[in-house]
Amino acid sequence: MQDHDDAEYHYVSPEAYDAEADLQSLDRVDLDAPTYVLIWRRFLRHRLAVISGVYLVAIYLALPFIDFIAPYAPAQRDADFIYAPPQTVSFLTDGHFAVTYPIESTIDLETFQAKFETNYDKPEPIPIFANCGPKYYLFGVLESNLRLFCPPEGGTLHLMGADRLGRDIHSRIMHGARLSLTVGLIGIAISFSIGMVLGGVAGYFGGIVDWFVMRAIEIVRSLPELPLWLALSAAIPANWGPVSVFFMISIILGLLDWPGLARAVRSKFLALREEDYVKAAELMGASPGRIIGAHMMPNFMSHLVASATLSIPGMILGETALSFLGLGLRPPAVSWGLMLNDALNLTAVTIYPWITLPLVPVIMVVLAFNFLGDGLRDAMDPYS
Amino acid sequence: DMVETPILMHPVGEGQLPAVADRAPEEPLIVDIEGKGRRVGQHGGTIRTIVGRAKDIRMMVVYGYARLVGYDDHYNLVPDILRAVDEEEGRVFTLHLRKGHKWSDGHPFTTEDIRYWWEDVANNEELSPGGVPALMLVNGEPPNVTVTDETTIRFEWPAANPSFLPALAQARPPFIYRPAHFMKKYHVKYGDAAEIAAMVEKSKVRGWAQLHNRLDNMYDLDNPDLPTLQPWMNTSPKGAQRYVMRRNPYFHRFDMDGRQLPYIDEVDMTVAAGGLIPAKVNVGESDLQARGLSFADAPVLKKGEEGGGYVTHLWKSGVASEIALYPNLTYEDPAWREVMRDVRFRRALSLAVDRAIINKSLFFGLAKPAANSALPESPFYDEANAEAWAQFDPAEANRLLDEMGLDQRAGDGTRLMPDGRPVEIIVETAGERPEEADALELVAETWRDIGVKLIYRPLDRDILRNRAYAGQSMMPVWFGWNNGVPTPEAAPQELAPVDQANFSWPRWGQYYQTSGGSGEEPDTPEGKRLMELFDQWSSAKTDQERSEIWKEMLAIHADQVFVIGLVNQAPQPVVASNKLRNVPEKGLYAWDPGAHFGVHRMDEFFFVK
Amino acid sequence: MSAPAVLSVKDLSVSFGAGRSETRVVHDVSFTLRQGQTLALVGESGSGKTITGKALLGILPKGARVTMGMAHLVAENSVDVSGPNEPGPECDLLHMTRKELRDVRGRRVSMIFQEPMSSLSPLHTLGAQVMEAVRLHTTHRGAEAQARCLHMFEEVGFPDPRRAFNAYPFELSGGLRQRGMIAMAMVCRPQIMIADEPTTALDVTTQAMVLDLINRLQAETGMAVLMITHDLGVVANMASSVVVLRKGEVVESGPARAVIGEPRHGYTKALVAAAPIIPEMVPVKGLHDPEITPIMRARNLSKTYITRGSGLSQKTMEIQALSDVDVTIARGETVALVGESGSGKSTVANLLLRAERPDDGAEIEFCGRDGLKQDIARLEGNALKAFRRRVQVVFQDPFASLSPRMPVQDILTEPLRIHDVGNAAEQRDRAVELMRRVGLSPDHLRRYPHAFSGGQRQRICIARALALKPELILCDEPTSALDVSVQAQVLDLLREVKEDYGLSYLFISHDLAVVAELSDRVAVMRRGRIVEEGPVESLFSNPMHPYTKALIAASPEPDMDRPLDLNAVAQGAGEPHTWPEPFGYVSGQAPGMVEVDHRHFVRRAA
Amino acid sequence: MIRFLIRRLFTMAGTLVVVSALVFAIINLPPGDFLSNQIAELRATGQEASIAKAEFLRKTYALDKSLPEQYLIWLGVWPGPEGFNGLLQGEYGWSFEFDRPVGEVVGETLWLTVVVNLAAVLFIYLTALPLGAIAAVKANTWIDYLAAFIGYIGLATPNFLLALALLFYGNRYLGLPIGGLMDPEYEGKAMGMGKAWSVFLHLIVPVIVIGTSGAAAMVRRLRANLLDELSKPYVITAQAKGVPHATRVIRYPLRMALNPFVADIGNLLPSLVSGSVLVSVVMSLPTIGPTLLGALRSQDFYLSGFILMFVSALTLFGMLISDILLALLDPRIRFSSRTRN
Ligand SMILES: Nc1ncnc2c1ncn2[C@@H]1O[C@H](COP(=O)(O)OP(=O)(O)OP(=O)(O)O)[C@@H](O)[C@H]1O
Ligand SMILES: Nc1ncnc2c1ncn2[C@@H]1O[C@H](COP(=O)(O)OP(=O)(O)OP(=O)(O)O)[C@@H](O)[C@H]1O
Ligand SMILES: [Mg+2]
Ligand SMILES: [Mg+2]
Repeated sequence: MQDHDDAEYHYVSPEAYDAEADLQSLDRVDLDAPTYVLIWRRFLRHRLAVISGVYLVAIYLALPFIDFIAPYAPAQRDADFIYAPPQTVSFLTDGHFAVTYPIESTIDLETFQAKFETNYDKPEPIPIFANCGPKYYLFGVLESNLRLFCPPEGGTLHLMGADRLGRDIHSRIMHGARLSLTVGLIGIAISFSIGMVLGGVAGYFGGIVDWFVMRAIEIVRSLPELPLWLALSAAIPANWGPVSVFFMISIILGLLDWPGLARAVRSKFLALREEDYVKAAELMGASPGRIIGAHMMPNFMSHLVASATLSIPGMILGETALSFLGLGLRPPAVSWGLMLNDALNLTAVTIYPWITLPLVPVIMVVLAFNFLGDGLRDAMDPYS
Repeated sequence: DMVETPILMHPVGEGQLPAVADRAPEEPLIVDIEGKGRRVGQHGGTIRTIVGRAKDIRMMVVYGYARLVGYDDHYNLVPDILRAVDEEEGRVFTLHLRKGHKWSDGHPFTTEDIRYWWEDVANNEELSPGGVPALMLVNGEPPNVTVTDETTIRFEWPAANPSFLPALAQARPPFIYRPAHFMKKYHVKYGDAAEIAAMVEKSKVRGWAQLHNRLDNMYDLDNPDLPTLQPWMNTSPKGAQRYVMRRNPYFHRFDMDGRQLPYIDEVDMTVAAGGLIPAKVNVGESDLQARGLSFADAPVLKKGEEGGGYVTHLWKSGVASEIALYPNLTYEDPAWREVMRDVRFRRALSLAVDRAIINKSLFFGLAKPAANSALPESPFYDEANAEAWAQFDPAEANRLLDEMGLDQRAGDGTRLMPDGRPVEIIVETAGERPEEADALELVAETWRDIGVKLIYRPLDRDILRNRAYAGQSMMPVWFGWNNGVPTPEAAPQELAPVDQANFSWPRWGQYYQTSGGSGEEPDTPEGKRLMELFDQWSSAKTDQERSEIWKEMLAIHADQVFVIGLVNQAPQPVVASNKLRNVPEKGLYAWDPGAHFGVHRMDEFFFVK
Repeated sequence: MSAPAVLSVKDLSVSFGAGRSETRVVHDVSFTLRQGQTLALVGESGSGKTITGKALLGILPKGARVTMGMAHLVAENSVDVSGPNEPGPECDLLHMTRKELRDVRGRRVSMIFQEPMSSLSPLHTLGAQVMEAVRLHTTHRGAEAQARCLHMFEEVGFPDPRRAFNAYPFELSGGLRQRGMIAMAMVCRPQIMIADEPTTALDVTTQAMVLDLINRLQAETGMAVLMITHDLGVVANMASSVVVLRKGEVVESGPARAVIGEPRHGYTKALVAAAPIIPEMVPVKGLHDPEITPIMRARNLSKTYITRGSGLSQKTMEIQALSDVDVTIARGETVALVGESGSGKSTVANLLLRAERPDDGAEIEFCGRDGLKQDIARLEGNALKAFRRRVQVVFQDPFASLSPRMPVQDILTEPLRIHDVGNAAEQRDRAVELMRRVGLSPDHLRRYPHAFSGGQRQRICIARALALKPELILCDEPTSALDVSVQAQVLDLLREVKEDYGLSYLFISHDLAVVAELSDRVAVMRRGRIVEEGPVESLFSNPMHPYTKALIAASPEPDMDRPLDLNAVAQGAGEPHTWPEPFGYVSGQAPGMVEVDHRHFVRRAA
Repeated sequence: MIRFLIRRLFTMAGTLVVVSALVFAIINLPPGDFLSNQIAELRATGQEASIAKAEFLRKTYALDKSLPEQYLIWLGVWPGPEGFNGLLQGEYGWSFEFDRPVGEVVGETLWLTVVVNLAAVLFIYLTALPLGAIAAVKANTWIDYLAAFIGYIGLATPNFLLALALLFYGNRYLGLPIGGLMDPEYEGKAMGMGKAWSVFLHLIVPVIVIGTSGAAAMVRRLRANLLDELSKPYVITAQAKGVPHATRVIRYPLRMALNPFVADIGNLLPSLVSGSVLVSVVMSLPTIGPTLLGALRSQDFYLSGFILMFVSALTLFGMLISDILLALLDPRIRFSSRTRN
């Protein structure tokens, strides 16, 4: 042991030192792996992000099979079950995996409410992997009416209740996911393409190009959107189906949404341009395209991914606001925004609160995308 | 022996206002309230009600319903502001004013006010660059107007003008009188030029005519200074959120006990967004409300009755059909036009609507599944008409379509037109009512089964109308005829191709309205026949004749299904305060004739203490 | 002889993480700080020096924790009149409550950091930040506190303390900022000051002055200093005892004279050997006339930057970064550019690389192996690309120069791909060869830059510069971000590859000692002008210009017997107009260059 | 400074001209105009008598001219039927819907708009600051997640649904008023305690509704910014100085992290104005939003044109203000000059 109380004591560690071996040893061996592995490892550390990711992947994987998973078709309705409340389900009862209890509906002309009685004495088994309901085409070809679970024979299975036309809310939420979770992505793709190209060009070349892009950004940002929506509602051809209209709207949403990203890209590019490795590439004779594509973009990915995940909620909800203006999706298409729009009346809010249930998936997805975005940003940041 | 209104006793005592006897016309309109099965009331109180936009304060003119002539509760035309009307040969009308009748500012209401309107407003090129209103023209000819004395004026046309009196009774009447004493200040012909110039400058308008036009909106009720003859007068300036309508101390109606109507002293109109009206009503912020409430709100309204201190009545909607589809016979696409004009097509579409389900889903079965036809309250009600082509019969519908030659189908089961296009109908709607969308969804479902595809498209009301006028709308959805309770003297203009605003035949209507200037002449036998009948009605001399004409027109419509009605007599919630009396429990909620609360005489409503 | 101990640290261990992922970064470190003396903590980057310092103050980064050890701080023997009533008691720094710690921090133990810019809050004036420490730890308030600050500012050598008090950090030069930091650390008269590489970010001349300041203050107050550094030169000048750390462990410790004078451990030996020194006598290298076989020849290089203020001050300002610089590099020669930060060295490189355009009137000629003379201002398209192939650059910061998203193999083959040299297999072979050449294992080709240490990365940068077999490499401070030991290796490497490839270098540095080892000719720059230029032997044996002298004097050497000559530093490092005759600039006019020896030029009045 | 302002104002003017052309084009995209629509409506409802007035206005306000001509007349660089009187001359035009000069129609709603939005901004700052700071300091703990969760519920609930629910339940359980900005009896009265209190009560729900999404977004951004700042060396310096934890977070990094928000004030206001349109419509707030929506719907061209130009100008002006503010607040920007090639 060292005796440091003695000021003159000269301590030398017994361990030897080899300069050659030192040169070859790596600094942080834990970082010694391909990027994707590193990203993956760091991502796994973010528990909430992993859960969110799994959740979202599950949802997206389920989208093609919604017809199979949901017990009802989206437009399937039963006038006897208008505003039916969520039904009770018990598991492992009476020798069945799951049973539900039938409900009786009456219309109360005193209160003008639909009244429902659950008959707990008559459990009805829920058929699993059964054929029921209208036929659907799996992947557009396979005709079938096999469903994961079905309403009991002659009964109903409204897990989240039914809406004002007697349609199953649970099934509609599932079907609505198809549009709500996909079409909005178009808008994001568009806004990202424009934002990246314009922001990139402005940031990389600077000068007059930058000036023009900045003015364009200013103009687009100061232009109120409302009149545009109203003008559009008149301009979209009448015989377009609801989905194409929605598609169109997503595109326009995207066309308006780029300035924020363009500004971010621009400022990031202005900074990245000054990085030594970019300068090195330039001095090696690399072309601007190569510099942007091979050297700058990869280092910008984390930011992009994070912004992308964060714009998704906006796109899902943007549709809701548009529906309010009579511009969004319309029946028979189903989307979460549309369903929420149905909930926009006092009756739904106060008497049939289950009409507002589509809020739950919206919140879940928004949260999931947020946490995923956080996780991805942290994971993709090479310096973390 | 008239009774002074308590709230006016003070100003009368102070001498600011003449006593009631001096305010009343020499021959007031005495209302037999008990004779109508109502209770005689007492003065006082404020009715609070909510409107969706500031513009809607004009509803006060509608609800007040003081007209030269107006409908009574049996939809008979009776004199109201006028003491009497003499009608000769349907073309000469002598209007008798009430002697001593006064404007709300106390100035006498005389034939000068009518003359001023006719000569100095309607016939003034600057104020009316478009010329006198069409109502006043018969075959392009204006009437001969003769003022006999202060209370007598005569309109004389060369031929019959049967629309004249019904028009005066409309919910939104063509005010053919103006407070001349008030408006003359702003008229170049009478007023002081320098003063007018100053006023024009001050109100930032572009000339005296605009100023005059702005100030004399009898209907809009937006000028608190403008004298009125209505039961309540606006006292609040433009742009407020709350409008106080105070009783008109010179109103001409009295109950048999000598109490001047209205019983209610004040009506408070508060502006609130349409979506909030149910919520505000629910917590008791309105004493009388129908506007802004729909059947979908009924459960909430019922639930809030106790806390809000009100009762919810369900009236019946007075339109011929709550939701109706209008196949456009003058659609721009020739192939489609052929199809639309084929009665089998329209019948098939009508047969393929499951009205019972729609009724049940949308109105809890409280409406009536029926074609677009006269309501039971109308003398022309005919059950056969109501049920014509209105049963759900997809098989028959299919048969009709096959018979028409639309028997080719695409892969998804949609029928094909002869030229190979799918039978795809775009239904345009103003998108203002959620029920419409729901109903169409149900219709789309049953139509799909007969191979007809329905595409639903909400548009702004104005845009929808513009498209229809241009022949670009295929099949708009709207209410049925406004007038669901036609009487012989009501003009059957909704049933004949005389109006471009009728979605069944905008271009025919245009042709008529522009006297052939644009649009197209009706060229189907039924169209021509309806036109003929309309002309006959216009020159008919007796109610007997008119009734016959009405019946034939209604029958043609029932048979031809020009308008595909889904349901009618839909329930309309009417909320009234617990303390408000004389509000009918059952009633027809109609615009014209009816003026919503108008025919139910809101001036007879009163509060119990 | 030995002063009383103030702080004794015993068996300090610090770990990151816990459980399986636990990594120990400081391992059983023990040392004793004595009153009025300086203990130096030396070691290469990442050896745990900073963590040790932070552990003592309880300001470890998230995830780190002290796993073992104690740090015994003796009681204060007197107390400041304005301070707490009782002198701070004896205590163990590693086992204190937060509240107690707060009392210690800044008052009894204070710390200054390497980065004076980012270590000061950019939004508060220097005065406010120092005042905060006064307010926290003394009873002085208001004017009294301010007076105390101003006094401190004066003590640390601010020329105008009042101005400094109201200045924002970015308004001050690096040296002044570091003085501010020192003032902040000293204002409460602490028992101990921990100085974490307080001068690494500074110019040599500034460094000399700051070190001197610390020395002076220490002598006045008797405070103990824990000096964290990797520079043995600094150690030799400051410390009375030394602790050498390597990978978190003490490899050697003892009195400075012993450890530096006669190091015993292999690592310490390597460190001491690697420390560059300005040789007394530079061996005469073959003298060639650069004008005969120039590879790059630049005349009248001037560069004016027009700056426009952002925000509200939209005044445009002209910055004369370079004025009339002539540079000639002969084939096979290494020309060094030295000078402090901002003197225009990088600008010269940028102009020669055609990364930027010089002001009108400049000529830059490149003469390649093929003998063709090219005016590089006129190069376009393919000719420019060919030029880029022949002239390469190595930057200062090896961390910033490598794209973090590219594996080393891609980094090394990127230039080949840009210039379409060979097919994929050939390119891979070339990468393997390059890795070997710079002393790295080709096994590491698939790895990403993060995995490498600074020295290794700089090797990769050099390998990348070599990939295209260039003729001229511009090295812009290639070693100033590296530890001394690594620096020596990199310099060796540069020397070797020069021989192998027949390269010419333009070598930019602010460190004369580094330059002395490598270059044939040296040009000393100051404020955009070359003030002295000559063959390395002549320049070092006979420096003429006061600024050159200042630079030489300011280089600390790992030799206890050669303390810094602060007088020389002060004389040369001032503004050009303060230079003595005949060197001074008269009314902004620079005198011309005068040849004082064979090819040895000095800027002075003839 | 002056030169900077002048230059910025010039570019702003240019941008405004472009925006004005775009605005004009967009509001004229839907077929028809207010008066033709009104005439049609009058005809549809058989109100021939009133058509005359509409025809009259059409001529007076040059709506019978070609669109480019209308645009130039509107701008005021081309003589209309009554000579030059466009925006440039300070003539905002006539609202056909309200039958009053545009200035009068808008004037009343303007200050209420400002009140509502300032209140919303205040709300956003007051909630976002502490929440964001806590979320950052306690990053990746349950507190952080809870803050995110609450924020995202606000973000993920459509505003108007939130408005409806809050209004109804706020009234039922807290007695908050439904809709409007003050009790009707205070209308047109001078400001006093009672009126102020009434306005305050009416503001609660709208401000929460308008503010939640903004606040949630700001919490996230503040958290991210603050996390960056918290690991900066100057924070460690403060720690080494013995500054207590809370002070350390608030005095140093929070102020730094705030910069973007300070810069955002200018941006926030106009975006709230346009973003709160739907909320205002649903909640019946007498702000500029419903007026704008109504004007656009009915194609009340002068009114919508003026409001849109106003909002655009506000946005541009906001950007200018935010630049200036930022410079005033951040000494680095205030004094330093950045270099550019
Ligand atoms: N926040 C952190 N998280 C994880 N590891 C860290 C962190 N900070 C430092 N380390 C690790 O702790 C070890 C010691 O770091 P320290 O900063 O003390 O080194 P140093 O000797 O001061 O180096 P330098 O000369 O580069 O400042 C290094 O291996 C480093 O990677
Ligand atoms: N792009 C630029 N715009 C404006 N001024 C610049 C620019 N680049 C450099 N300068 C200025 O030119 C002068 C010389 O800069 P240069 O980078 O050449 O110095 P240097 O000697 O390399 O310094 P260091 O040792 O810090 O790298 C400095 O005052 C610097 O501020
Ligand atoms: Mg360190
Ligand atoms: Mg440099």
